[in-house]
Amino acid sequence: MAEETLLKHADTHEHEGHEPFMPADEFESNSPMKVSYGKMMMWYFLLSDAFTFSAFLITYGALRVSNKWWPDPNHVFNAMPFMGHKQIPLGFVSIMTFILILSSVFVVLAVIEGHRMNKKGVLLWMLGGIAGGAAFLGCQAWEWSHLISEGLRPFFNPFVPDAQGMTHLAKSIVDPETGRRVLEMTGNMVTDAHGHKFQLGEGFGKFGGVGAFGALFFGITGFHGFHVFTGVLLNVWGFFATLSGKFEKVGHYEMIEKLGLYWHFVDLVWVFVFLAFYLL
Amino acid sequence: MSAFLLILTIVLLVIVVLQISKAAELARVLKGDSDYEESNGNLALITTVVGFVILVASLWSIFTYKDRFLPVPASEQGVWIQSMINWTMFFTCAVYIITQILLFWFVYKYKFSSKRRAFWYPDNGALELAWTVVPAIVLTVLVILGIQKWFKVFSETPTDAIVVDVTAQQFKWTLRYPGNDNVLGARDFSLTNSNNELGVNWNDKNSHDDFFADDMVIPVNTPVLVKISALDVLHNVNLVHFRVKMDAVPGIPTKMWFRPTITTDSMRLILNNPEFEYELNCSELCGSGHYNMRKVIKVVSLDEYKKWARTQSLENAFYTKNVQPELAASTAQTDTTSSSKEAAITTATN
Amino acid sequence: MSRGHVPSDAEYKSQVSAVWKATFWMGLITIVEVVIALIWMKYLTDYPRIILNSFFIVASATKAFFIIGEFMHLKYEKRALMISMAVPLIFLVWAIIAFSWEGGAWHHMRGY
Amino acid sequence: MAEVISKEHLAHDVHHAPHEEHHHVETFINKYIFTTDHKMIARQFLFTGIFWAIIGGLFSVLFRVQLGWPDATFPVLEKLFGNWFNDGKLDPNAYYMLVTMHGTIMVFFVLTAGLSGTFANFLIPLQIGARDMASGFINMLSYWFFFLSSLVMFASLFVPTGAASGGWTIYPPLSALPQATPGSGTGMTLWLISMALFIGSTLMGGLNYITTVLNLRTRGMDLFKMPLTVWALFFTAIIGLLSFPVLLSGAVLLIFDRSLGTSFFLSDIYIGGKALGYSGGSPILFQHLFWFLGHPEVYIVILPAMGMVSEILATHSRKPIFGYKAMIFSILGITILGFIVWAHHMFMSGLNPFAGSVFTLFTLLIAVPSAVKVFNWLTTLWRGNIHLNSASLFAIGFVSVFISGGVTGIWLGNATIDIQLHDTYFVVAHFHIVMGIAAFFGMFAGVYHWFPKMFGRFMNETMGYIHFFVTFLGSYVIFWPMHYLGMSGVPRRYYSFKEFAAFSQYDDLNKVISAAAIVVFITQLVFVANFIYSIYKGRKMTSDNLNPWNSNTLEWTTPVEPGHGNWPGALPTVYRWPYDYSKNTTGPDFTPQTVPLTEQEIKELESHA
Repeated sequence: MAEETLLKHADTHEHEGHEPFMPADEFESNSPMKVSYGKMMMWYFLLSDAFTFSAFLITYGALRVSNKWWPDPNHVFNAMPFMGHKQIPLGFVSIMTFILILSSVFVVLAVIEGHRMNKKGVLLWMLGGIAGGAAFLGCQAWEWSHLISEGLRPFFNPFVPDAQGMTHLAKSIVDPETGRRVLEMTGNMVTDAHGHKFQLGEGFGKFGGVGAFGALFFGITGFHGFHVFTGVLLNVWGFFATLSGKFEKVGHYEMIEKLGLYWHFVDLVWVFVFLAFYLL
Repeated sequence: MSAFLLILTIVLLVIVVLQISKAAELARVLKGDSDYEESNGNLALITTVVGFVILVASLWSIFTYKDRFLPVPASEQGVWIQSMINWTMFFTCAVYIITQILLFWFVYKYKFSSKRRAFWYPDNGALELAWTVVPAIVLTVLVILGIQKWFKVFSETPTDAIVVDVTAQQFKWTLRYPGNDNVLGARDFSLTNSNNELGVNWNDKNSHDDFFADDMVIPVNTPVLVKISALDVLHNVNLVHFRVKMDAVPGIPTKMWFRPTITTDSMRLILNNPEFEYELNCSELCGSGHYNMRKVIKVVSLDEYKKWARTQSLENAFYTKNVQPELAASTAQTDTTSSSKEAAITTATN
Repeated sequence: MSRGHVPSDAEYKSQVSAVWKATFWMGLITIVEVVIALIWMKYLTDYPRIILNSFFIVASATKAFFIIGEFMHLKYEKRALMISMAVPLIFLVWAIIAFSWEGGAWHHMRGY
Repeated sequence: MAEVISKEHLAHDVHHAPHEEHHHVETFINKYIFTTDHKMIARQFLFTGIFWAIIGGLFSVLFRVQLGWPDATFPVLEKLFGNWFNDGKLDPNAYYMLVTMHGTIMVFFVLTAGLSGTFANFLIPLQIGARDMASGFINMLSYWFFFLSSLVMFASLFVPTGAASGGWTIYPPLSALPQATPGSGTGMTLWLISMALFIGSTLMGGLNYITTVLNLRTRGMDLFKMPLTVWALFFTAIIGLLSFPVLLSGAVLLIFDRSLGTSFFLSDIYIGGKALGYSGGSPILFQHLFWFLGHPEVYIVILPAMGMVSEILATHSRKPIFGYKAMIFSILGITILGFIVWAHHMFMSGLNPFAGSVFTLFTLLIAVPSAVKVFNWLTTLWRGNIHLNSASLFAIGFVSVFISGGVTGIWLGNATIDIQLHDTYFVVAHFHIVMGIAAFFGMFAGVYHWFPKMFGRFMNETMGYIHFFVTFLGSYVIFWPMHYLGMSGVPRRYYSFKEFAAFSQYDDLNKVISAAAIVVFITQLVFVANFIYSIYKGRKMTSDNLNPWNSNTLEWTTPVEPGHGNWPGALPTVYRWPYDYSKNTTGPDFTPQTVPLTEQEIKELESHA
């Protein structure tokens, strides 16, 4: 290190009498990554959170390949609000994906405005980001309630194969004796949602299709939704903090950058949730 | 009172040690640094002696207890495992002895002396490379030998293997033999109920000559395939003398095959113990009765086994003895006897 | 980007346009994914699904790169940070291989 | 000691220091309870860790009593522990509960939080020359999450159905089904909640340690001038950060299986005369998720001990640590390999045999960096000038037990041998010696070595010697014979061996082991007594000898009782690595990191470059 920098550092040490110790970034220049500790913490937190999500998705993968049969996503996720019974595979989730990407873009723009100390710009784009997040949550709520209305539960899966392995949505009822949800069936004939009867695939019984399907769907999208929800709350806080001029006073909008990192991570996870549940 | 006394004793013991140590510490402070070198030397001597005592005792005790180790492997697979153990034993003992000797010898040899100064020796690339490469080579040998034997143990089951279906549940084993056709009847979890805990599909013709056994009887010098499953929690089928071990997992059937080489009678002669029996135990924690899931294994000659299996299949097949009469009874709608039949089935399954 | 550094107008413009460019590509990839999935469902169901799945995985990875590189700004950070994020992914890759290998083994053991 | 510290060295950086002024009001609560000072948080971790160690040790004594004297009854114990000992005899359910809680407490609460939590908090800022952790607040939260987690776990001991009793690995279905064992009821729920809080604590701690090491090093403290302790703690934090989330996922899914009836880990279960509706899950999956954490966890436990031992051996043998860079790269190698070998705990679990062979290969590779470390420690002692005291004795003992326990890892890592030895006492012997005893030795060495820095007083050496020799000999007496039990096929986690002719031949050894366990446990109480006594009455460290071990590292340049902020004046500047012991042939036999390079040294450096 050059003598000059050393001296400069020495200067910054002089006012220690007033504070018991210096702010944490005293030696930021020592950082091999040249980022502040706050951003670094956020990065590593996201790395560890990525491992949490990966564990869930790997669980999904392992269970899916270990099972005899798996519901066809194009059949399970083919509904769209306001479209009645029209079947539009991948339609609704694509919209959700676009909403989340756009929301992410808005937050990037807010970060960029933050670098220019443009309070108005930050506020505007943050608002966009929050709206996008809220819209996404709304979409997810609709999808959940729709699937629940079709009979999907964490412990029960009404999507069952026929003898050829094609996916059908079967009618289910609550067994009055055990209080558990079961398929409505006579012999091995099951009724589907449209009232058509079909023969249940071999190896499947009244407890429905692969039990883990509903659990994985609600578990993973729920955990992702929880992250989105937290992200929206954080962004709302960021919005009001900006509004109150907190960051202007501090002299930088790094907090918005950190919130942004978290928000993009949520988007990143969605890419893989989309891949695992809807595409593959 | 006795509880109080126990605690009091322990507390007093600790206080006594504390007082003695306080006095010793005080004496040391008073004496100052004058005999530091000497006391440090004494400590070094004690440490080294303790170290060597441990080394010698640990090696010597191997020979004392060797006789209690598992006897000769009673299966072909066990022999492979034993040879792997011998190889590993050789290398690890060598490392253990050399490093412990060096460690405690250094402690004594290089104890503090005010006349000496430690040798400035921060690194030596060649030396470090040497003790990276040498262990790497030794381990490569062990890995290759190990994986080779591992694949032999888990090789394809020979087609002439005798099949035993072992089902574990809290806290007992159920042994099912395929009977004369040497094919086990199919199982289906959805058929499971308290009369048919294994969920055997009695509509499958193969199940009709299957029988349950109290002891695991297997023939010598013939491959035996153990098909393993569990009903409730994890268990582990452990045949210690044959070096066979495999988890029983609910929902995922596992298997392991081995070739017994010593009959029960021969083993009794080898061990000079007329009471000896091969035993099956559970090696995976499965609840409060984990420690007493025992079955006896009888290794007999192939002829004896065949005779036994045929008799069992003819006389003791569960289907003909229990299920068929039950079916007949229920079709004849003689409800009066069905409860006793149910009881009979339950006892037989157990 | 270090804190307190105010970008010039040119920098600002290039940053904004880079973001929109990334958005465009990500949108395009998503549309292509959906379109191919639909075409496959209608006309190509007889072909091995692994072709389609490999495409989806590559496409998703590309999207992930855009998000991490452009939106999360990792492309412009120091190399050390990039490496410290990338290296742990080795463990995940191995975990994915091992877990799906195992999943396949269970499938086999269950006799399917 | 022979040399007296040269005061100039210390004065170099403190002479212009104004006296520390505290402008904020220091109350009892923000100084001792909700403190953000890393040194106080370290002490909090240490005290909580010691509390748990006593509980965990006591539990092991209780179940050793059952194993050593299976026929005897102990009315005393019934008086003390109530219905765990009905009629003076340990109940099988209570036995499994004690075994489970012993494992959980020792692995997580003592060796993870108590060991790496204490020393990471204490040493990282002091040894890299930082005023505190990057975020004192998150650091405080980290402790309080741990504290909450401890409370929940402690509460679970008093649940009527008992605490978790499915083994510390909590394999489902045993842990998922309350019908299977009473401990899988409320006790298990509390276990999972406690563990979720614990994971939160570890993650917050880890984030702080990593960012602190990367961002807050003082002037001149390059990465390759950091003491090995800091390197080890740094990698420990990374391991924790990447592996604990996976346990969190596993725990969350297990909670779902338990309370929502999902089928992640359960399938085709018939229990208590009823077939349950679970389908499609895999119990083996949980084992994979668990050991993805569980295996790195053993390195979380052992790496800090390794780091401290390296530092302590170098200091007390007055020699530079041999092969500093090799030591760092072997830690790195262990870290990386540690993440890819988890399934060697599952060779006999129905694992795909081909995967088993790959895991064997990776597993045995770990022996290479471990061997490098052992040989480097030995070479560090070679031609040293070894001062023996409680700290260095425990460090030497660490090397001995690490070897003894390490070589058996080569047995168990080999899948073929594992067929015979899996889940026998051989495994118990192996991991207790290599990660239990060794990690505890590292911890003791650290406590004895840094006690003066932590509390401004010295621990009583005589008691330290008693503590060391009894523990060292006792550990071998307890665990070495377990190898023999294992070689005879005796399975672990057995309440009694009577049922089996093959396993019931070791009454004699079991008595010896149990007796030794009791003696060693009481000796640990001597340590605790020494610890508490020395905090108040130990020999004082005086300000004219701030560096009692003549050590090179930065923590010894702080005042006797450093305030919040560690150095009253400017932070010290670092010029050299921390291992310049006996480099000079005259003068003091150590050169602290704050001593500028001599002209000759600069010349040497230049000629190298």
